[in-house]
Amino acid sequence: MSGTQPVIVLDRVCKNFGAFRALTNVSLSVSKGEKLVVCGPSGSGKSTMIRCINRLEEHDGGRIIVNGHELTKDSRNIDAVRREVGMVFQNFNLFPHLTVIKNLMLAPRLVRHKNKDEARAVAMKYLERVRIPNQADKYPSQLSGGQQQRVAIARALCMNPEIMLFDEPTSALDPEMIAEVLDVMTDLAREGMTMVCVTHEMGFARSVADKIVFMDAGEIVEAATPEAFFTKPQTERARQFLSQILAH
Amino acid sequence: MSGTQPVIVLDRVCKNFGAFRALTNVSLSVSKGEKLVVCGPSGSGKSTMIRCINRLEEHDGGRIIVNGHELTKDSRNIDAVRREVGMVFQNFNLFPHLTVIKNLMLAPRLVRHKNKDEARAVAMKYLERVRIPNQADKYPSQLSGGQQQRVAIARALCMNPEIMLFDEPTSALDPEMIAEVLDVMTDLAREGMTMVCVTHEMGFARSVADKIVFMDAGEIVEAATPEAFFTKPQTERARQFLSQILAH
Amino acid sequence: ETLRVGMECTYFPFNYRTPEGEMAGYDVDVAKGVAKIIGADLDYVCQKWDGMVPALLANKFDIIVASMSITEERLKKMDFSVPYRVSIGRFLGPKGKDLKLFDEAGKPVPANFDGLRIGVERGSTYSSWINAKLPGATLQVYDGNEPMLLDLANGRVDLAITNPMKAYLDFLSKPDGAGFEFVSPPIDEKEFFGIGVGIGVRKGQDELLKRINGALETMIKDGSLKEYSLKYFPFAINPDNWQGVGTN
Amino acid sequence: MADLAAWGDDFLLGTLVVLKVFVVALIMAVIFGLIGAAARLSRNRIVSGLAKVYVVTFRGAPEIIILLIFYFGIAVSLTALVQYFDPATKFVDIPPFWAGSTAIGLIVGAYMTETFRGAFLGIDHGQVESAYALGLSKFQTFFHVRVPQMWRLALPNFGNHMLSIMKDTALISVIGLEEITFVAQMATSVTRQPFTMYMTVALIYLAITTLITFGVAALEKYANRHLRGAR
Amino acid sequence: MTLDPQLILDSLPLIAQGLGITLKLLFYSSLFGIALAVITLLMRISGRWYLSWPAQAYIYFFRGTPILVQIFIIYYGLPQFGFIRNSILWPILREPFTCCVIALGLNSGAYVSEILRGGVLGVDKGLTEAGKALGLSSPQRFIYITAPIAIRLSLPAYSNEFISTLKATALASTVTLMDVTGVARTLVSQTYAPYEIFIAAAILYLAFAWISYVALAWLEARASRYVKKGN
Ligand SMILES: Nc1ncnc2c1ncn2[C@@H]1O[C@H](COP(=O)(O)OP(=O)(O)OP(=O)(O)O)[C@@H](O)[C@H]1O
Ligand SMILES: Nc1ncnc2c1ncn2[C@@H]1O[C@H](COP(=O)(O)OP(=O)(O)OP(=O)(O)O)[C@@H](O)[C@H]1O
Ligand SMILES: [Mg+2]
Ligand SMILES: [Mg+2]
Repeated sequence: MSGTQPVIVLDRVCKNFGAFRALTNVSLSVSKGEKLVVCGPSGSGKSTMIRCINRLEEHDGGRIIVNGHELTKDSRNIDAVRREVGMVFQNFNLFPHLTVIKNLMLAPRLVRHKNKDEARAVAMKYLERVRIPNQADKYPSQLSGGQQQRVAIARALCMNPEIMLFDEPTSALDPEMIAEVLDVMTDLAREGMTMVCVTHEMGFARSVADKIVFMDAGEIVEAATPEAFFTKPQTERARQFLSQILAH
Repeated sequence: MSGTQPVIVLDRVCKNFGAFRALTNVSLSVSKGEKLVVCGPSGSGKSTMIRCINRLEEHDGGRIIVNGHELTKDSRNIDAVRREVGMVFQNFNLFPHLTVIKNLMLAPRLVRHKNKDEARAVAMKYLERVRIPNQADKYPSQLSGGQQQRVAIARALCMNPEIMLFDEPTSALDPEMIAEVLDVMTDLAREGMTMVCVTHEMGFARSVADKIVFMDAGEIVEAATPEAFFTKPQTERARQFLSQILAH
Repeated sequence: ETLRVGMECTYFPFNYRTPEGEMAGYDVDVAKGVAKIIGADLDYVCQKWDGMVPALLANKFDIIVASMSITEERLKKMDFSVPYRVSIGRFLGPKGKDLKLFDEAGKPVPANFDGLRIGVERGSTYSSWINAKLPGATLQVYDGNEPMLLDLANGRVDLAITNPMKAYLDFLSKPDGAGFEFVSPPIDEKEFFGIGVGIGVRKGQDELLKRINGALETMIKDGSLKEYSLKYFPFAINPDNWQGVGTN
Repeated sequence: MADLAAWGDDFLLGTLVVLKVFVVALIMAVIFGLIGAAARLSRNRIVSGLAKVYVVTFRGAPEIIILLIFYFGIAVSLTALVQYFDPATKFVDIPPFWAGSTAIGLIVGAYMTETFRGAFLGIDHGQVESAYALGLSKFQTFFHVRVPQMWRLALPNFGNHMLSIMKDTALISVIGLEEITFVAQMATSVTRQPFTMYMTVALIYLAITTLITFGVAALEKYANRHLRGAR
Repeated sequence: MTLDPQLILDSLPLIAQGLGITLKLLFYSSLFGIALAVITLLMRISGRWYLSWPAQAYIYFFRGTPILVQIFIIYYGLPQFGFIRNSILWPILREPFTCCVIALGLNSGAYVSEILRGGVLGVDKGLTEAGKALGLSSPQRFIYITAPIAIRLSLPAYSNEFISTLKATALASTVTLMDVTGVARTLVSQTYAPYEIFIAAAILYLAFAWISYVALAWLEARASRYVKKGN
């Protein structure tokens, strides 16, 4: 299902926090429709990398090109990229003061200048897709974690993004809820969405990913197909990591 | 390694919280040097039972005898029991305003009237035993969870207790840290300490416990050796519980 | 014996404090003169005008020597000595505006006061007079004489009514008051302004009152009072030989 | 400026009065606050109800009204009270210094009541339980575990209350105590320079409140030393 | 000389004549304070020093000095300068009412600004990031995400500040206004019964503070609807 034209290109990207180097020469390319899973120990720079892709962090060196726009200080490029890239966070980050449907309608109305009815129609479509159309008028705090995360995915989808970024979307959830969210993500993957996903759900990675990237200490240590990565990891660090993860 | 003379006896102990009955006719006896593991679903009364043993909760019916002292309203008995029983909590409950070493020295100085040097010597001895002598002058907030829990164990040991109570000592910890703490507890068990331990760490229970008590809805449903309990639980409730726990 | 004397301490030139911290003024001289004769020491207590009588009644001090007029109203609550100076009021206003406030006979023309803002001191005899005679005027009530004169100079009030001796010395004869003049004849209706200014004491202090009266009479006879007033004014203001200041 | 210089020593004396009122009122506020907090936490309904009335009243009524009631009223009540026991007494008097300090102490004490109560409740109950489990008595637990943590929690609010006390001292001019606001009023009546005089007062207050702020910040840093480098 | 409850009751309706001015003062100065607070908040978070410093200086001055002194500076102090009396602002500064509104508003603005800033800082950073990721512009994020949440977070502190402003209006009596306290003080100067009359005034303030408190608590509960679990 993966195409050939690259929609995300990272070329020797570096990122420092003060004196601390969080990313070192990270190079990566994701083709249209490809599903990339990123894993690695805590603090290895996974979130930082994914956040650089829609410029929630500014990289300090190297180049990042998303859908043909290079990310620089130029705010027009940033806006263009953010309009085409959806993101789902670990903590959902739903707007607590808005009902579910209003969470979904906000960005289409403000950014895409849709009118109320159009925005509502789109929102309901995606709420159905994530299987909770009946929760439209609740506030986020009235939903379970899994429901909240599905709303967050729907919210990103309402902007019709070309690419979806997921940063550990299931790690704040209880086991039963993890399954709900992974199901929705698997559906999305099947439909051909380009996805970059930080996750430790190895079952999901194995069944969905086209490529797995393993990071450690700010660097990409291995990049391989799921079979290759799980059956014969090339580096000691990856082997260690896998043994820990799978021991659970 | 288990002796024969009982040091903790619970005889038809009952405990109500208002109208809610948290313990119903709980009877139990622990011999000197015995290691008892208590397990059961959430809300089954495990904490309540263990807290009754050093009278952090007052029981409403039945009798509790610890090391020959019956627990009644008489505060002299309570003090005697508390001096002989150490307790480790789920949330460590270290005193945040004192350094590690001062956390350890507080009770020996105030309760055992040791002088500063004696108290410090004892504290250092137990810090070494839990393998963090070099953290003596840090504040609890500067330690990892596993280190904090080991300090909490050392703090209890400094009072030279006959008996140690543990209430889910590892459930607030990350996986790597669980191992550190269980190691220390296994050492303690080997040295012959009498222990009552609420835990869901079944590996630990299997290798260390002399007896496992399974509680549900405020009652003791099963009490058996680890082999018997894990291989052929007598009740449906225990079977269910075990299948859930071990599925993780 | 020490007598505590209540006064405003900001009522130049009757009672005020010099930058050196000395109490000075006509009232102060009178108080000192009385004290000398009856053989008492003085303690000065500064008190805002509106609280003067309540403070006396609450025993904050023993006598009032604060240019307080002897009125029917006040006599219900307290006793007064014989008058030690005259008590009259007079309006101040900007120069050169013929407002026709008073007719030939020296009676006020209430209609011409309508809409004018008049400054008075809270709880003064002047405010009672205006309330009774000039219902159409707008009263602006001050805690002291000084802020009132400040506001007259600043144009916040159109007229102010006060003690003409004070106004002459403290205001009209100074650069601040250059643009202002008396715009009424002296008003001395006994019903409102009383029979003069006296020393106030609590009821039931007949012994003290007798001694004070004796002292005042002595001072009137031997000319001390006249001497005091000549210290501050170019004319005498004690009741014996009232000359009618500022009758133009 | 020459006028201001002439009043310099008066301002200095006034500042001393302000500081004296501040210290006395602060001590009273802490005492009333501790008593109030203890009463609020009491299981006795009447005691905690009374404490609540105290807090609501003294936080809801304007400071100046409370001050005036105190200055004029309390002497009257006290006199009646004392005369009841000793009919020979003519008057019981409260000088403005004490009336003012007590009124401010009571007002800010009401705020402190809530602060202390919050700090007391803010301590994790597990702390107390683990002290009991170690065999510490209630008394030992209170002084070695609760109090050291309580004052850290109370400190930020406590700093604000100190500032309130300091600023409330200006109100005492209304009942005639010769502090700096009153000095400025007297000076104005002679010099006719209200801006100069009141601005001087403002700057004196600003200097003192700045000092208090820094002092509290230093204390807070000290109280939170165990959280530094926390992970 | 003891307390006369009948006099308290009798004086209540008389004192209530000042309620109109008290409420008007409260209304206008709160509005003015909120407007100032929002402006200074925006200046402070603008990230530009030439906007942020003046805002901080303003907050520092008005939080560090007594409100009574601020009223005196504005009412009595400013006219010391001829250019102010001759400026177009004079018609505004001439009126004691507007002077009070200005002083109370400036004072409350400084406090409310800090309260709002606390609210803004309390908004989870993740939410603004989510807004960014959805492509919302920075003003859009502020208006639609940060502001509504910050306002809810600020409400409890604001209700305290509102009651403080109510109490501060009592100081208007020191610059000739006949608010509740002004009427009460004038009555005292006529009846010489300070105890009863000031207690009556205190009752009036307490009642109004209580009403405000209940109203604001209701508002807070309404604004917090979305926080509660409704399942
Ligand atoms: N804003 C920041 N300021 C300073 N250091 C930061 C910041 N954000 C991240 N870091 C540091 O950069 C490193 C990489 O962080 P990052 O969040 O990308 O790790 P991660 O791989 O996502 O870890 P996790 O699995 O715990 O989420 C970490 O050491 C972290 O402490
Ligand atoms: N202080 C209390 N007041 C009222 N009810 C309480 C109190 N403490 C415990 N309970 C109730 O008593 C029951 C037993 O609680 P307990 O804490 O002993 O359970 P547990 O087996 O330790 O559960 P967990 O595994 O969640 O810690 C629960 O239903 C709990 O809600
Ligand atoms: Mg991360
Ligand atoms: Mg428990």
